[in-house]
Amino acid sequence: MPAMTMVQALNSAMDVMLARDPNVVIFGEDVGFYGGVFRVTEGLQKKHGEQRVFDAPIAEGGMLAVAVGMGAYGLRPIVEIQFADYIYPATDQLVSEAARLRYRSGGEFWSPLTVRAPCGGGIFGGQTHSQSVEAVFTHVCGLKTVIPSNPYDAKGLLISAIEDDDPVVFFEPKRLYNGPFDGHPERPAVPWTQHPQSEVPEGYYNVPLGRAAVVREGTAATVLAYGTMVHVARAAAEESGIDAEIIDLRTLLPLDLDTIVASVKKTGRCVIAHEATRTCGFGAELAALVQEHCFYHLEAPIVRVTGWDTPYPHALEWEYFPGPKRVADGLRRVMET
Amino acid sequence: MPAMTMVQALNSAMDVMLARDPNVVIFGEDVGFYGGVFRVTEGLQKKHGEQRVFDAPIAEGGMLAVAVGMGAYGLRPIVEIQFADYIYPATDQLVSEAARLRYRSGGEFWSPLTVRAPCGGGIFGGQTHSQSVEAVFTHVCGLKTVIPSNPYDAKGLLISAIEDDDPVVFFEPKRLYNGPFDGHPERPAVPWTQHPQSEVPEGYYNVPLGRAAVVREGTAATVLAYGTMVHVARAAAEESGIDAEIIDLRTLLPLDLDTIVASVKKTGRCVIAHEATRTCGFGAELAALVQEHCFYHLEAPIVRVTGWDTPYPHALEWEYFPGPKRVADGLRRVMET
Amino acid sequence: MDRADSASADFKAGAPQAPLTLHIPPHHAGPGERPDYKDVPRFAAGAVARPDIAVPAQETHSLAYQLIRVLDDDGAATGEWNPTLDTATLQRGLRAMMLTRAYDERMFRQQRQGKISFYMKCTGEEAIGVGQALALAPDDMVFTTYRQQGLLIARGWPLLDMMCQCYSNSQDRMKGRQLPVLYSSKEASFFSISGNLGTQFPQAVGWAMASAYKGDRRIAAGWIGEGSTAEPDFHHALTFASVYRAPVILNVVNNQWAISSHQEIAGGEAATFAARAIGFGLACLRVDGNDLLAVYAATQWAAERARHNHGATLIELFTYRAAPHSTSDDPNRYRPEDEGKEWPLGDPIERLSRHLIRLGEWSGERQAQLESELADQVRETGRTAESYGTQENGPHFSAKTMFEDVFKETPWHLRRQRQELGV
Amino acid sequence: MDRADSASADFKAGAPQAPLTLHIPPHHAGPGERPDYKDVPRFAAGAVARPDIAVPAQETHSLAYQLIRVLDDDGAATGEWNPTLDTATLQRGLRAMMLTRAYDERMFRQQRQGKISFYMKCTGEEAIGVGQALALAPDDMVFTTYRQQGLLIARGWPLLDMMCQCYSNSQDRMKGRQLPVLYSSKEASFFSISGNLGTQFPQAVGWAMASAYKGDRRIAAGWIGEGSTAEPDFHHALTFASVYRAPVILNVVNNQWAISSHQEIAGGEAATFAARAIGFGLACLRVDGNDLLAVYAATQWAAERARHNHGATLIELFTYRAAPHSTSDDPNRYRPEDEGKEWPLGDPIERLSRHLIRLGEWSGERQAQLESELADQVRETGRTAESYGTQENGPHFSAKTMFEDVFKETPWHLRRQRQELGV
Ligand SMILES: Cc1ncc(C[n+]2csc(CCOP(=O)(O)OP(=O)(O)O)c2C)c(N)n1
Ligand SMILES: Cc1ncc(C[n+]2csc(CCOP(=O)(O)OP(=O)(O)O)c2C)c(N)n1
Ligand SMILES: [Mg+2]
Ligand SMILES: [Mg+2]
Repeated sequence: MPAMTMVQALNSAMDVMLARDPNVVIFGEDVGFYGGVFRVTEGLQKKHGEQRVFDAPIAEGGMLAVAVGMGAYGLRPIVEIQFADYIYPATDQLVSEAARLRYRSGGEFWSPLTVRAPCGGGIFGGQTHSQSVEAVFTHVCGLKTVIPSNPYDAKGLLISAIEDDDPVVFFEPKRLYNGPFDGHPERPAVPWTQHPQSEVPEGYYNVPLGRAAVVREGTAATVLAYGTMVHVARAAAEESGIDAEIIDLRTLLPLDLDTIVASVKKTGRCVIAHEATRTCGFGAELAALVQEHCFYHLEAPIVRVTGWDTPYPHALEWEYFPGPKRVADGLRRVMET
Repeated sequence: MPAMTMVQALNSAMDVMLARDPNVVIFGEDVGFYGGVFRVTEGLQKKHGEQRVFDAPIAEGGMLAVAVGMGAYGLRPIVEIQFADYIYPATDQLVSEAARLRYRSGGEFWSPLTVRAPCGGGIFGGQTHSQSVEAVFTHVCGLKTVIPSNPYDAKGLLISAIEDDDPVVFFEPKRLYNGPFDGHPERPAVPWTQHPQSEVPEGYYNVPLGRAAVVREGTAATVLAYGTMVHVARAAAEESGIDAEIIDLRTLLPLDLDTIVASVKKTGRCVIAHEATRTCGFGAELAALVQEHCFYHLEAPIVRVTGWDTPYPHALEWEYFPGPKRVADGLRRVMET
Repeated sequence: MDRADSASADFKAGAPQAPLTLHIPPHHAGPGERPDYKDVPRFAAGAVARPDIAVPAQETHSLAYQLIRVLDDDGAATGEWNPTLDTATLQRGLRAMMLTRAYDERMFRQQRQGKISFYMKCTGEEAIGVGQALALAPDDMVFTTYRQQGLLIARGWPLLDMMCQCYSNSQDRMKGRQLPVLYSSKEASFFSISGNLGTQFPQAVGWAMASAYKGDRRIAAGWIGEGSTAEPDFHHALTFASVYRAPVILNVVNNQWAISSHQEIAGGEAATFAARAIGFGLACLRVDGNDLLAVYAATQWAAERARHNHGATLIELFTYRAAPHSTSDDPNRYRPEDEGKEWPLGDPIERLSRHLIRLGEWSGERQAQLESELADQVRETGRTAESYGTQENGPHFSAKTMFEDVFKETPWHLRRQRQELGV
Repeated sequence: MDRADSASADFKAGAPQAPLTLHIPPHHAGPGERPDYKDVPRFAAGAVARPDIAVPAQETHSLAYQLIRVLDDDGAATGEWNPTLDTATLQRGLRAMMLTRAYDERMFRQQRQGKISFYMKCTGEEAIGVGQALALAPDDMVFTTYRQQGLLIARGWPLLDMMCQCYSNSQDRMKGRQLPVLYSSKEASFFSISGNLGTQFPQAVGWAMASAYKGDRRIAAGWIGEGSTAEPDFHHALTFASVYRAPVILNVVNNQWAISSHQEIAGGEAATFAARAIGFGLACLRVDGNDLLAVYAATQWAAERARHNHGATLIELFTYRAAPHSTSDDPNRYRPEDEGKEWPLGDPIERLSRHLIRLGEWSGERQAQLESELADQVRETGRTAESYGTQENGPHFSAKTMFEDVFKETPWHLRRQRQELGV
């Protein structure tokens, strides 16, 4: 099996689906001739043609609206939002239309579309190229939300998202596109090739939506993470020496609660880590669920290690980013009692 | 002091501020000549003139953009979004602009604007006239979020919101506009006149943002609620016979955590009630905070009584609405252990 | 170079004496005032030329400031736009318009009687939905607003089904989830109506792009009210239709009012809504929306243009909202009571009926007879519909259906919530 | 009436033989191909008439398909649009453009050297920011994109302050929060630049409405790239400017490219961007953006029009993005390498310099001398700026400032988070 970066794995997922299903089309800003500012659609227009992979006007809301109409016809559009920070103009079409269509039409119409958007910080992109906006969408009934943490999952989950008959918002941690990142910017960047999950089959396969993965077994405490924070959590476990069990949620909605509950009941302690701002972030929902379902097993308050409730500051990127030290501190805090 | 409905109290707040501050202007769909579909701006154009209270094109995003520009000039615009369900087209200007302006400009520019929008169900408005979208905005740093539950607070909080130099999203529970509502649609509607908090001074006063109110003292369990659910919670306490302490949050962000923590530490039990969909609703943040700050005082899992994670269904309105029975069940559940 | 320098000499010269002033469009004629029809374009029937369907869009742009009319005041059909429809089609059109009006009358009353929560009439605008239905193929996909019920009726969709939706009763295919009048019928190629204004407009463009991508022959059509053209969706529809030459008809129904705000507030003061097409290089037509023949002809022109891959047409349908905005509205608070009665472009049903009479294919008696016939039909159908329940005595779907169709398969958290509700 | 009926006879007759096809605008000339300048309008300098500033907007609409040019290829200024600026102003313009280019050169290199994270040049577009700064009053409020740094420079704003922003250093008034080039200067009446495309455009309209509401004399101006005109903000700006006759200038900078997509993808294939104004009854001008005199004249016309309460003007500034989109971009992946060099409208600095030489007010020597003078100035200023720190190795603002300015007063939850960070 070839080693792929996350960019290559995502590209391969779309390549495979374009070949398998004539109803799959891809559009977005700069995705056609150029292949996307992160190169995720590179070569797809050349291979599959302009009719299937094409540039769109700079209008995120327009793209989503058009995708809803295409979905009603029977296509499976994949829309790339150049940065998750720019998804807001598409909010109405996503929330009021794509997410509600099946329900309001009594099941007559639906939106089998996939919205891809790079998310998260770590590239000095400042507040408009670094946001993690998943919680805006996990609050919306009718949308599924996915965030992969490695190339193998990225391809398998994206294929599942494309094949899914409900709208899926698929966030891609841009800091992981070309290599894993454990939250130590001072260390030399490592390529995906050295990571086991960069082994990606060239052909079709999928990773089902709604299933988390235990990426590190442990007994001391449970860490709930997704995207970049999965790698940061690993580093935190190693560096703190605390035997944490790390769960990569992979799909935020529908959530794999059973895996979470089983782990927390085992460890009795829980740290939740995400890059998004804290208040009303997805960690709030996780904390609410964990205390509801594991109340009698919890030995310490659940700790949230998150981005601060401020915009993502440009120069103070690493003071904002919830790195291994902060996750380790969180682990220590839950171990205190 | 005259008795006012919530509509009259809100109208009075704007009337007072238009008279006090020449920088206050009001615009929105049908707010001018007509006085708003819920009559909240009735008479204000006639009294203060077309230059200060005027109709806007049907473009929520445009209204917000224009308000941000006006704010940069030095005005204090009040924008009415006809229904909270229609605020989504304004998301980008609210989140990316109004909320971020002070931060990104190093404090040079800010957005002293107030966005008013009727929220919540109970009027058979179906899924596009019934939503409670507060959690979309409480997740956004830089925005304040307010939801009153009675005429006195409505006027005092709206005046504080207008005077505030940060952008405030002000949600008005439409089911409370013309009378309190305890969640019993089968009972005859009661007017505000019979409610103590319908006593509203005609002139200027304010209710500070960021302070909750204990509307019912109790010892058995704490109920955290806001808007319509405050009245429903009262009914639930009476009907269940459970001596609940009911806290009306009034401002969701900044949140009055001290009042909440003091109460939960006293009662050891907590029920959170809101009309919005549950997953990632504001109740999730409340649960996360309460378990964090009251962990050693909690005697039972925190219970969330909320709208279901579905669109607000037209005919099944009362099966969707979290009425007194469901809140009472929630209270019984927290009392079980 | 210091800042002061940068003020240009010319600026100082050109400086005006008077300060800036903010223009707020004055409210249109209000209650008690005389109706003001100055915005109503005066064009004689037959006065406007009909370009070939294949002309460059630019050659249609002068039409943005004209008004295509076929029926004159005496009911004669004249000019290049006369579609010369056969009697059967004309009578079908008249019947569908009358049925639509009869249906609206009853359902409006049903709301007043508390049997449904809400209703919206299209009185005075029947020629739009009906005329366009006749000009489109039955399988052309339509993305309408809440005011084109005539289209569904003209497509022969059963009134019973529509009524059941309004009653949210046991036969409502939308399972009581939607506000009355927000119909959906995949079978009738009628897209689910949204309560959010404007969203359907660019969706129609997307559907049309998909149809073109597939080498299909079906086109799409979208409708939007003049007030809603201020929404982003309008801009997106025009942009994407222009860039990808989508086979779509983009209809702006200018019925003068957006609840209480007149078309000036939507930007109708400085330009017509048809003119919005000019800046995108799209074809445009402006039509007397109360003239079924003109509506038919314009729609047929745009449909043929789209089907021949010449791209999208923006049609402004100039009409008047004779009814209140909805059952929640009271127009007497913001416009003269007689504004509708005196509407210069008349009533679409009377005008078509006059035409048929003139052709010798119709009469006052037949008109009266058909009217009572349709009233009976609506009453009968209404009774049947009510027998399946009304919103008042509902709900008629079990609470468990509330949790269905949020997703294709109901995930665990919704199943748990259903259990929590005990259903 | 059953569904089959409703298919109209005419439809069947008019049915085309060929199926529908989807039009995807072909990519503009790509790498290795010959540059394609077919979209570049050919108008001689002085060829376009200048209407009075008070004319009805309609009388400007033909200008949407012309191109206002003042400087001819020999550097002569001709025609009604010639603003006949005095030498001092011309030289100030030339100097500001050259300073802008020198500044861009250095900062671009700084990014390559890793001292800043990101940079965006406006090479080839200097006449826009600079020419417009000269035509506006220094206190007219400007809402620019990231490509009008020339405007800030022409207003005499200190380069040092701009550099410190790019370095996110200890002297950055934005406290290191913003990506380089997203300047803000209330003192220079320069609104905080947003990273979100388009948002500033309707904000400019709102500011202008406020100024008019207050009976002020200051107008506003907004800028947007041609690619970003597809965003809702563009539609909102035109709608609100039209409805309320806001005293604002709405500038569309058509530099042909939006990162890798050519203007066709933004809807430039079927109509010009200036033409977007027509549908809203706004005045429009289309200008050679590489001709400082034309840019000045058009801006001055629009400013005077706005100041006299005649409302907004949409100006399309036709130019070419000679530089990569940003330091993250590689244009050689999507356009011919020599596309910029051969740009038919030339280089704005060369053209103005040629004009001054022709007037006998300038020379090659002085040009060369000024160039090195400015290079020195930029280098010196750069050294000073770097002495306050660079993005690469600080010093930056202390972490505690990260929690400030989210709100006017920092609420408890942010204070707690600051404590959690231990600062
Ligand atoms: C996004 C959005 N904003 C506001 C509303 C509230 N609303 C419903 S109908 C209406 C007026 C629409 O007027 P117009 O577009 O002219 O259509 P008409 O009712 O005249 O057919 C408004 C403001 C809504 N439904 N959706
Ligand atoms: C809302 C939004 N969508 C996408 C982007 C990413 N982006 C940054 S610049 C750019 C191209 C803009 O092109 P244009 O408007 O022509 O301006 P130019 O760069 O040519 O000056 C894009 C797509 C963004 N910043 N904001
Ligand atoms: Mg209307
Ligand atoms: Mg551009």
